[in-house]
Amino acid sequence: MTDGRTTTRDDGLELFERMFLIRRFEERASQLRAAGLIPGFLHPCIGQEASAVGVCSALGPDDVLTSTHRGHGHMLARGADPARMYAELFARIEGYNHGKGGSLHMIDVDLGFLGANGIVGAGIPLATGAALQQKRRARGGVAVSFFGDGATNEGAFHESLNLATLWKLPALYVCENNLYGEFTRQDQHQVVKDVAQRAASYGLPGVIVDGNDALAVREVAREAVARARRGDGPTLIETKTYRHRGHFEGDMARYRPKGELEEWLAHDPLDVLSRRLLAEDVASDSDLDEVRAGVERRLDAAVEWATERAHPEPADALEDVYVDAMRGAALR
Amino acid sequence: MTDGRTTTRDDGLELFERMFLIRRFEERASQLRAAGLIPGFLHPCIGQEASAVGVCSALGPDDVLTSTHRGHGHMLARGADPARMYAELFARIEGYNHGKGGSLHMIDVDLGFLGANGIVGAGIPLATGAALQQKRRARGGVAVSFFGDGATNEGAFHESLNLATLWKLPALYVCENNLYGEFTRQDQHQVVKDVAQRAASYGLPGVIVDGNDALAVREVAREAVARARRGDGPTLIETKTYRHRGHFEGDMARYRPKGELEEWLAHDPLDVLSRRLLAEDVASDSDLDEVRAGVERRLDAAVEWATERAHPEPADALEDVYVDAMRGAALR
Amino acid sequence: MTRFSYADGIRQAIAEEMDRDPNVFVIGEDVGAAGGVFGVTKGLFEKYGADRLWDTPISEEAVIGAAIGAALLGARPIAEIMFGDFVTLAMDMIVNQAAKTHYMTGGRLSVPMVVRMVTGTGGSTSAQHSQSLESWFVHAPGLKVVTASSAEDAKGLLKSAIRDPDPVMFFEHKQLYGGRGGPAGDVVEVDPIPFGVGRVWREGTDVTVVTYLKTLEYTMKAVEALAEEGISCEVWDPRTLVPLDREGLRQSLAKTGRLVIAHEAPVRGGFGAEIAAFAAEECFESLRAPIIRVGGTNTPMPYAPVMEGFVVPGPERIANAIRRSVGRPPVVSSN
Amino acid sequence: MTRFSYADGIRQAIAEEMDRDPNVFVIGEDVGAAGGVFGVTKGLFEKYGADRLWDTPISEEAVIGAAIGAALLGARPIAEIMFGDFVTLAMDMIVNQAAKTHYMTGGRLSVPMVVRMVTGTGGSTSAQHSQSLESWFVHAPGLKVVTASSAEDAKGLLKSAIRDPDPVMFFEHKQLYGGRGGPAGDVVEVDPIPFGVGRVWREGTDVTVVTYLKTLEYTMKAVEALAEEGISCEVWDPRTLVPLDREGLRQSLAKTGRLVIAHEAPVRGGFGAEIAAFAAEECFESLRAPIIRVGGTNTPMPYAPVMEGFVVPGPERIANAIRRSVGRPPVVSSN
Ligand SMILES: Cc1ncc(C[n+]2csc(CCOP(=O)(O)OP(=O)(O)O)c2C)c(N)n1
Ligand SMILES: Cc1ncc(C[n+]2csc(CCOP(=O)(O)OP(=O)(O)O)c2C)c(N)n1
Ligand SMILES: [Mg+2]
Ligand SMILES: [Mg+2]
Repeated sequence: MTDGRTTTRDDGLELFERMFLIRRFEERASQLRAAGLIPGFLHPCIGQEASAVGVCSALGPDDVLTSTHRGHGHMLARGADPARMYAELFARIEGYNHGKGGSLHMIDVDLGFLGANGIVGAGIPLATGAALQQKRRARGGVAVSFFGDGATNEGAFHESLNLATLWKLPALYVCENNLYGEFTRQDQHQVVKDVAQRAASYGLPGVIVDGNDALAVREVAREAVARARRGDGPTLIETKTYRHRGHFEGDMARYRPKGELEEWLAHDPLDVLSRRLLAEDVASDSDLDEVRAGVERRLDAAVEWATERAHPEPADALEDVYVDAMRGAALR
Repeated sequence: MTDGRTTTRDDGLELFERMFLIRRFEERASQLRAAGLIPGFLHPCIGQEASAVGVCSALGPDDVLTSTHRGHGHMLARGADPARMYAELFARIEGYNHGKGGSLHMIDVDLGFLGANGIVGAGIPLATGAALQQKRRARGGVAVSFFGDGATNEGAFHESLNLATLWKLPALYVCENNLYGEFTRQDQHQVVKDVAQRAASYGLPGVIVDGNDALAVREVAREAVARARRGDGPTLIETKTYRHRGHFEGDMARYRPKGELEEWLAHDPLDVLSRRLLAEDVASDSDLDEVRAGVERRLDAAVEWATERAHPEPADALEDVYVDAMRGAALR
Repeated sequence: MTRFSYADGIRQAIAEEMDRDPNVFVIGEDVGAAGGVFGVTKGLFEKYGADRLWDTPISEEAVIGAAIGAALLGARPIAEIMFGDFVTLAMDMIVNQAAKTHYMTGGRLSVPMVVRMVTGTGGSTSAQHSQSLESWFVHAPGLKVVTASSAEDAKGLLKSAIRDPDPVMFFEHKQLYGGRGGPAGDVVEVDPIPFGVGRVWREGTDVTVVTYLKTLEYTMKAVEALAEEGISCEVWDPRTLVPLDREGLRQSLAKTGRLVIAHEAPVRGGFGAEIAAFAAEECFESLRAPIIRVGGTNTPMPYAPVMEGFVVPGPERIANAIRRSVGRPPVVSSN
Repeated sequence: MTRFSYADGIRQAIAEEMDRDPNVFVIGEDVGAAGGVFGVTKGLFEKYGADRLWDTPISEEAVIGAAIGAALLGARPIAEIMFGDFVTLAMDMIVNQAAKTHYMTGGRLSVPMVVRMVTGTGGSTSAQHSQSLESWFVHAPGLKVVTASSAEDAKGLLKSAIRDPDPVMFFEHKQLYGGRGGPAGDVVEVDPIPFGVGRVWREGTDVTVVTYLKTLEYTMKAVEALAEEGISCEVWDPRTLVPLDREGLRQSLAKTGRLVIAHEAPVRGGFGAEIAAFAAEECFESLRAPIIRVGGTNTPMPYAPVMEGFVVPGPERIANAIRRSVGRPPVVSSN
């Protein structure tokens, strides 16, 4: 920004809105699950909103993404409709996956959101293949893979980054290092402190960024996207962040050292951004309040809509196994 | 050596003998295969003898090893009996694996040689587990895994080194970088020039050594073994070497750039050692000739013995599926 | 009253075998300090320490590989695969390494390892946390395959699995555990249960129903209802799919002449096919009616509870299969 | 004379589909510049270049994953797994990702990918380069499974597989290729062969023999010999195991009343079990004799040629099974 500010009002509020939307989507999902509306797993990404929003705000319409079990934030950051997301969580026909996927497998094809994933690390090779096809069709699109610190110990991570560097694929590998894989602290699952160090194995840039600072994340993501579009290959980005909740809804996170959560709460990504917007006089408190109120209204409507959607029929379970099922007859 | 020599006569000749044994074992195996005595695959390690012998000469009796499809050298370097190896290659009952394994699966339990392996990279987790048990039983034993440059692109490599560093396992990961994985040159399968660079991902030392210099290899192996025995964890050693032959018997290696083989032939590991022994006056030409003649006699006898061994019965195929087969009855 | 859950059975088997043999250890993701995602190993870490319970990174291939490597040196590892679906990441280690080692080495090495796996559907965990993959391992010579259908069986079979000199795939149904979080139950003494001996859960004369894991529960419900309709069912649980108690099954079929097989895995290529093939080959003269397989639909597992309930065969579907087997019309719409 | 080998059939199918559709590409280890370990893709790299033939590092999981990811964006990748045994390293990608994607997404995404796999025994390649794993994939809903038993079938079925919108596992038997190294054969026109249509290789009235891949060859030898003994065999090749031509098989069994299934994979849990179960369920009234499965012994593959020959069912063992099926005594010792 030429005037010394980090961003503009519109931009700043848009980022804030996305992040607040994610935060509140997840908080409400937690309540909705407790209320019995959501039957399956939930892995809330509360605390990690800046990473999702920072990266996605650097992308264009042709870009595609893969995500993880903790994927709501990525999907919303990409612009997905919270109403259809709730409908999917409620297992309704009009959910994103017609009630067949749930939280772990949600997609939005129109947004190039190729899916959450129930298998740790599995989105990484898929994004790599998507990047390969992006390269083949040469329209400048990139592919982004989000994954956690724990996922970087899977073979899929290693093999994929090797492929991507070898072929100079237009890919972003975004490791959201939230310090834990399930109940295991990073120092109990790998010796390296920075996942970005692993870039040395493949010969690609490994960048570390404050994952709770959406603007900082966006900046490194933009550079990586530009690099990818130029044909210079992939980048590994490590966003240092933290999940405020347990691994999944129900986990009380007793494995955390005392004081750790408090430290991170003091660095809440929503506060980091809002404080900056206020300090730089980019937006006012009432601007932010308005955004917040808008999000609540939107989520009210989303929940209401989703709650009213129809449930699938039991026998719908037989559909969608094959695109070409030869009318079902031959496939038993 | 205090007198300025790199080694003693006994030691130097022993190293030379082992390397020459491997060389001639492989050359004869190639002929024996052509003559129809060996039915399965052969992946000759000619050119890589110094790496195998250098590492194995740094080991003690409690140490254990895993190997690859190119495993004859490792096994002979560990002290295996060439006669029983030929018998296995000839698929005879008295072969190391009773004719059930062949080249790809050969073992010598007494020597802690836990096996060649037909799956690229698979020996790495196995050695890691062996190192775990070495640590648990705390007798100072280490576990060594040999593997190729190509194998370092498998997930198994990555996951294993992460485990081993996390748990400070007494393990040596020896990458014999012979510049090719099958018909693919290293620069076509990974961007990094040195596999040792991958150590950065796990936080263990990554050491590069001239893999055609047995004494140099032994030195780095000794350090790594000492480190492991001290409880300081694993080491990744990259031995830079070259296979003189094709990937397997029958491969004419037309994918090599012109002149490459010749360059490496000029740095033949047998010559490197023998030249040094002669130059330092540690051994004489006639010493070496004697060693050579002894090896030939030993291999003559080995081949003869192996050729005379009995073939298994067809129905032997039904044995050894289970240790406890409940007398075979219940296992259909 | 004795409180003794399936999870208790497993935990006690592990503890008692750890007491008996220092070579026994547990290895897996969050199995130690956290006590396992299903609480199965809860309390063991405090008692036995880090050298007996190895918490690993998320690296299924290396974890199973490490268990095998340790077993090659005489350890008796119990590796855990958190959800059975993740075993797809360790198939090389299990099938190309563990299963074949004894054979490839002409009997000179062996792999006394247990792989414990959470299997089956429940709670809308959807397509990647619900599979029942036992039949893959039945088709991998060198492995033994165990399915534990009750708390006692879990304890007794796991003890045998740990002592077994061969690699054993041990399937635990997630709905059988009996709830995470509660206090540990009472200790119940159970001897090791020999492999290859099926269990008759109910005697009967009209139809033999072969079933195991959670589906056994549904089957028991079904056959109780059918008894009132005058259909007498023999419920036969193989307990170990490999080795299979062929004699036990043969005897049951000689008596009933009819065979229904019920399991949660998709019918196509499932273990029911192997049972059906065995019967059609070796008990053909006994058979008086077509064999019927009741199983999961040939679909992945959907998320929505209504669809999940459709995919997994429950008491109704099992009952109707049995009715069909004895020539009776179905009751209510079967899915 | 036309020279047209199985390898020619596969190579031509790939080339013709690449000509037809720019979205088709090949990906795998040494499939490009080197032309494949079995020479199957020889010459294609020179003609189509590196954007259509991707030589990969040794990274089976990422290679299959990359094929899937590309397919999600509309590509039609043909991924090669060099030896079928190595597919164990990519099971998550195939079974948890490719097979389930269409389903998990409620039909919104699909994975039009082919995985070509060299399968079966030959030349003492021993335990880790010889497996026949087709039945695993039959048990993974969402996949189609093809076994090509002749040069024409290989070409026609592979064309269909490449055009198919779903993930297809394509099994090629290593002994059928017809030798590496020779010059390419003649181009023979073959139309895409629809999935789900079995092929009658020989008509007969006494016994239906279901078989495929290399075992089909052995079966043809066996039944020729048996014809002289007055036994009339119908040889039926499913061609696609999923979808299965149930109608075709039903008709054959209605005619013969006897069923023998022969394949190279170990009998226990093999595809033969599924065929036997189908027959015992749906063609029970047609069956006049016990079903017989002839397959690989329930062992890993040994190295020694004499043992290898014992494990894999050959003409003699197949012939004796057929004799047994019609109530004749075996000729010579069968293994
Ligand atoms: C292959 C596989 N192994 C284990 C699990 C169980 N699991 C789900 S999430 C998770 C932790 C993942 O940690 P990380 O990658 O850091 O992501 P985070 O949960 O912190 O976002 C584990 C072990 C799984 N889903 N898939
Ligand atoms: C999992 C697996 N993939 C592929 C192969 C086929 N293969 C055998 S050896 C080899 C090359 C291995 O290269 P490298 O690790 O460098 O060892 P080298 O042969 O050079 O000793 C390949 C691809 C295999 N055996 N296993
Ligand atoms: Mg994490
Ligand atoms: Mg190499």
